Amino acid sequence: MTLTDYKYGDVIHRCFRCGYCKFPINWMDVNNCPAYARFRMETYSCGGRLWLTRAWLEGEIEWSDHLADILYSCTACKNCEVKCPLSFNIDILNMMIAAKGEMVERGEVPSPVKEFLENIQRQGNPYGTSRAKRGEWMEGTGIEAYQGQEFLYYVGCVGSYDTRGQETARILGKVLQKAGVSFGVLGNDENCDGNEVKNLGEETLFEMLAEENVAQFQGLGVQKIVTLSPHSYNTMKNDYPGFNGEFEVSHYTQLLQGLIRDGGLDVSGGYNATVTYHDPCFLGRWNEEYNAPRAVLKSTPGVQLVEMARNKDGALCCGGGGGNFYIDLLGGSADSPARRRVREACETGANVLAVACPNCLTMLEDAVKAEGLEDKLAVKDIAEIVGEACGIK
Amino acid sequence: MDIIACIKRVPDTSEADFIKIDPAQRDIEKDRLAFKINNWDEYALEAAVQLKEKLGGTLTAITVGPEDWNEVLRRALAMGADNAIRIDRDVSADDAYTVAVILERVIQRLSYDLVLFGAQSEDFGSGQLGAMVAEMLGIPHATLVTVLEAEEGKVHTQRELEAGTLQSYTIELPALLTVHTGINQPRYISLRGIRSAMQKELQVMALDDPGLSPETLVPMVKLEKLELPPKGKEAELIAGAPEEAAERLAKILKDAGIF
Amino acid sequence: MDSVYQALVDIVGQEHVSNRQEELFIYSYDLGTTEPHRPDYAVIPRTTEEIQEIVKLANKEKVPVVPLGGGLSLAGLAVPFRGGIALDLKRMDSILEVNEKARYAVVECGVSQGQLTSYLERNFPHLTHSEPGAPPTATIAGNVAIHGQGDLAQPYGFNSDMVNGLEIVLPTGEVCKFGSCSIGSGWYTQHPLPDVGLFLGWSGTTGIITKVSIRLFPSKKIRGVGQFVVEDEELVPEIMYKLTHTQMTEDVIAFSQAIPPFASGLQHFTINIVADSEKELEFKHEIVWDDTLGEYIRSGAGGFLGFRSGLQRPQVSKTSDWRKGGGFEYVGAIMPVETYPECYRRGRDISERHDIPYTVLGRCIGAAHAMMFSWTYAFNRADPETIRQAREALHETDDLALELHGTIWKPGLYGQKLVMERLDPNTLNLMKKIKQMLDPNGIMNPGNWEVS
Amino acid sequence: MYELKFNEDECLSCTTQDCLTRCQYMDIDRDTAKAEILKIAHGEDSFVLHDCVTCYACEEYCPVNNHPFYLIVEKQEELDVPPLPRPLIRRGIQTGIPFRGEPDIEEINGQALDMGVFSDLMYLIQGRLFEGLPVISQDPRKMFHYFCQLMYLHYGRTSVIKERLPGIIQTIAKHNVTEVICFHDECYGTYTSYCPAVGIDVPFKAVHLFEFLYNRLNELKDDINPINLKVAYQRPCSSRLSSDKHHFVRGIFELIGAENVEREYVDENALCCGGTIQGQRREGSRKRAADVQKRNIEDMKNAGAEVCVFNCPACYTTLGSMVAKNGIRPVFMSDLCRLAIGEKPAGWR
Repeated sequence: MTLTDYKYGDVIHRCFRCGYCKFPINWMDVNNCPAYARFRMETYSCGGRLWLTRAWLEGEIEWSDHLADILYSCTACKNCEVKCPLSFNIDILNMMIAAKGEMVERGEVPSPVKEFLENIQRQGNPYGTSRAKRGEWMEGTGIEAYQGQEFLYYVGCVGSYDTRGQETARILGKVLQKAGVSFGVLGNDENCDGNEVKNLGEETLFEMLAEENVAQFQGLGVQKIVTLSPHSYNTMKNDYPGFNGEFEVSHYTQLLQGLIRDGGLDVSGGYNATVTYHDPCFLGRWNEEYNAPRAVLKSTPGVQLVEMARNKDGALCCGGGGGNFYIDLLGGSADSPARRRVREACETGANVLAVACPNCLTMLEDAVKAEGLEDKLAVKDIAEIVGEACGIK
Repeated sequence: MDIIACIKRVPDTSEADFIKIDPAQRDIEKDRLAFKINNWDEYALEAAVQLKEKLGGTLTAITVGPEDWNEVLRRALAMGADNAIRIDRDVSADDAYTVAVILERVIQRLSYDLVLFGAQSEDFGSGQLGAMVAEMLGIPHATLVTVLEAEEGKVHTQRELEAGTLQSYTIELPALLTVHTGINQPRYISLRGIRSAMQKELQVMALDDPGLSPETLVPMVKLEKLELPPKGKEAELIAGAPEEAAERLAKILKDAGIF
Repeated sequence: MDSVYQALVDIVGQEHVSNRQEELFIYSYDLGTTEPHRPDYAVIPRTTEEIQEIVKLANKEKVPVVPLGGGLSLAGLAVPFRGGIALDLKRMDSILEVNEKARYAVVECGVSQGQLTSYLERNFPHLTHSEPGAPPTATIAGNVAIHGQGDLAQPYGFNSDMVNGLEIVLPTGEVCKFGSCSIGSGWYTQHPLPDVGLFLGWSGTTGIITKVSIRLFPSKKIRGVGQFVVEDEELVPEIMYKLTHTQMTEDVIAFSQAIPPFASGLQHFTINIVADSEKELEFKHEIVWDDTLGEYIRSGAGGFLGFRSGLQRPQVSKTSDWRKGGGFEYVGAIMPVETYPECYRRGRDISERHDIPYTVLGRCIGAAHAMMFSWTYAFNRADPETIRQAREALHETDDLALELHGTIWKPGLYGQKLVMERLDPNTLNLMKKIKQMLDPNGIMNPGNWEVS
Repeated sequence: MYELKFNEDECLSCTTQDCLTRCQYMDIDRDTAKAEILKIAHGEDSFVLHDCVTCYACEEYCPVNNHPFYLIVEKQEELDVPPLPRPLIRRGIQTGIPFRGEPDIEEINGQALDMGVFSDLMYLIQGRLFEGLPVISQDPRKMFHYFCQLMYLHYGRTSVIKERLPGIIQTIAKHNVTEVICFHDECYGTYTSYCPAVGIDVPFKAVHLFEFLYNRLNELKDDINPINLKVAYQRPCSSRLSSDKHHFVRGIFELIGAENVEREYVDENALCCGGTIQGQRREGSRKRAADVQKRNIEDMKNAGAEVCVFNCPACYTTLGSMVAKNGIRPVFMSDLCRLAIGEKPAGWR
């Protein structure tokens, strides 16, 4: 592909590289682009990536492993898009995804990305674990298979396969049971939601997943979906309607907010901790849901909520987006976004870092270990906090 | 340069606890498994595609197997193969020799400069097939190739031996090589690529096309029984505080003479 | 293996050096019209000691070193014209000290303008520093190194006049301190020791600033901007003179631009006024708008457009999108205020001749002692012809600035040549000697301020 | 060209001289009023031409709809008595020049909402109230093609209005709109008051936004929860051109359960937001504007208003943060209506 064939060929040169894309909530530093924070070379900033993409498509530089790593180090956290003051900002992330898409079509992606996508092609999850094990997380929970209940509880790949994700998936299931919510799950028949696949630039594979999922949901008569992961929430809410999949999608924190408010869920057991909340990108910047998770925390007795300096649309991504919870191009350093983030959480004096996303959960928990902060800071999913408050162990 | 790459389809057996032996004890149960191209064959294909991209010529991918093996050929087509041939046969009971006979028959009718195989297969892992076919074709071969460069009429190769020892050869063409992993980084095949490969023609041969019949194919070795290894002693899960656990682990390792 | 590369890795670690095409590409470019030149290495040090080691290595290997902060000069000052090491200083990003009572901050060289602004807002809301109009990613050190000005230029002058002390890595690798800090007395003043100010305005050719102490100023509770407009450009100098006489303004800027149409052919003033109370504010309003500018309003020559509380930092980067092209560059020159009318008219001519919508602006420095006048030319990065046009216009403007008895600010290579042609020969000779003495191997940002 | 329909006889026979005697900004008795309005009608200079704050109110006060305000503005131009300093007039005139290409004309064939020059306020027309309604002038880059131009009444430049307005009307007409709901009531006043007054043809029916909202709220009546807020309405100058629609303000407040607070500067006695006054050429304009604003806000406060409801974006820009500083929440009428039907107002702060 040349620049003329590239979908954003007439706009990508408009980035001036002023650097607003790097800012957090104000101008307190230039480290809110997770990839730039990790590497600090201008190549890793959003502007750097756009200029490199253009240079690559113009033939000024050659494709290289390093170039691919730079593009795939973008976590699709949307900080750049929210902070860029220029009118084309709505497309800067799409420009990145389209460039990744070009690498996908050429087959020239970093090997963990290849692995990720092939695993999804084969097993419907990035880990490459068998499809037949997808439902193992729910063993012994009494959670029912979906058969026309009010909600489809969509768990997602991380909740289904990652040990820590599974714990959260189970607890959320129990919380929903306790609240008397009518819901069911797909178990082994659940497939990847495709959100990361899309952000990795594998458009066709994403389309296939979306089409298959929409067909499956419709076949089962699903109308309302509640998701464990903001990633699933995002794509089902915003992308699936493009595949004729109009569902009422909510993230579980939104559902819990309503249940607690309306008295459907008794959290009087409380949770005694000073808690700081980390906004997941796909709930926050992507869908501007900053309130529901905070409302849930605030309505849990005993929770003292303190904010990190970067919060809401200024939150620093955990570094796990854009498939990076698996492809891990940002790990391995004290400058890794997840480690920066847990240090920031510690600075608030909180002893619990609350998350609302299984990707963030695993990323940040690993970071707590890497930073040696286990004694000071526990990473908990809001589902776990609510679970404890309503007496689920 | 005209290249032939021989490839096969294998079950994805990355999870050991998923493997069960079928009642006849000749094969594993496959109904819960996903399938993929043999790992080594993917490297062979990539090597072939890279040579073709550099030097021109054609690339033909061949497999011997039943219909659902078409998927590995589609993959080869998506990667850049020009032709794909499947010899239709259920190979589950075949030994390497049998398959070699079939491949030799097919290959000798084609024009080629170089034949590439994966060094071995993930499922049965005999590592014999390439060498057998080379012998049958009467052309030179090298196995476990980790470096491959080509020029007019010959290839320069390196083989990787134990402890990382490298052997270098220059081999006159036509020749056959079996390719080791690490020779390259196989490209990703996008779903769009696979889908457009669905449009490409795929040649299916019956056994009698190259003049073979089931009766003429007599295996040299016969599989008697397939079984899972006996369960070893139970693993020990070390519990306790990190300090205690570390001490315990150190003792185990010391007792085992590891250090 | 490249021995320089290996040595750099030994100094800063593998992850903080690159000789790969991607980094070399990115660090070859300025954001303005200057032609790119690739460095051989991009390095991102974290400490003064690392910088010392890098500079020593560069001397040994005779490799150029090109320091950059935000990389936003637009004049090509951080383009590695002779290759070498692009030294990105943004990892040196600690705010080391804020002395509240003596009103100064000591920062490392990579600290950005926005970082200090935000830090002060959160921790010392009654203190502020003079923020330049550049994007907030611009660095404090980079700005003083080029004699920048900010939004306190009217009461307090150039940002480089606000320097209370410096730490410098010399071109030969030694670390020097200047000002009171050099005798261990804190970072509160640059004076009165013997004047060895050899580092500001030299565009990184005499050393690398690693720490800077910058003056802070009172920040009042209400800060806002009022607008005033006149049609006749000849009125601008006298209005600036009168406004500065009030001593009640913080930033006085006059501008005119072709687009959007409302601004075309008119001279708009933005006038910052600050106060701690409504009473103080109204008092200042009266003095400024009614008593000082009232005569223009009554005669119909000038109009008051209102006052808004809250300072919005100008988003200069939007200028880059005027031609939907991601680029602009300007000539900034320090000019006598009285030249405003001619700067405007002649600048407009140059723009129109090069088919670029005109944009000019004059920011008052001190009590109308001078103004920084800028002529801005937007271009389309994807269209080489517009880049060429802009470059031509910029060169013509450099000529114009000198013709009108101005002094080009942060000149690029073309402007430097013009300045050096006119420079007092003895001064020029002294510059040459200083450079030879400080930088015997000529490694520091070569190409810039090269006296032949 | 277009000529103002002004009938001097109506003024001669007028017994009230309300146009000037009721002026909130000039203290004029009936005799003086009559003398001055006639002087103006004859093309003579009058202090009224100099002291007028251009608040439009006399258009409403005139009992016989004789367009005293349009007359004043015409004469200000004719006699070169500009209400504003020259650069402000030039700036204003240049503001209306379209400079970002031609608009895309989409045929509507029916009712549509016209955003005029407020395309960047599209966020104010979201939700069920506006559901399914086609919108013209959505693109801020093209909005000056839909600028009703009436703002130049403040600038003493009816010539600009007459020159540009027919083209604007043509652009709107190209959309084939039968009913144009005007986002801003200055547009509504243009098409229903100014155009007939000077003889410009309007090939569509203009609909006042508040009438539209009132009707929509009636359709959504079952979804309304009374908002129970004490509101003060900031009446804009342009609404003086459509005083027959002013009753919808009360109508809407009743429907949504808003308490319209009792205050002095209400309805016909409403005060100008001051936006225009502050820049006027006359001595003391800045202070005069500040005084008007202060009196206005104090009045709202004394009346116990919790919310100040805006019609005009210019009033909002001028007064919004001032009322907010005084503890009164500024909000657009449409947003207040959204609140009543359980939606989240877009501009609520």
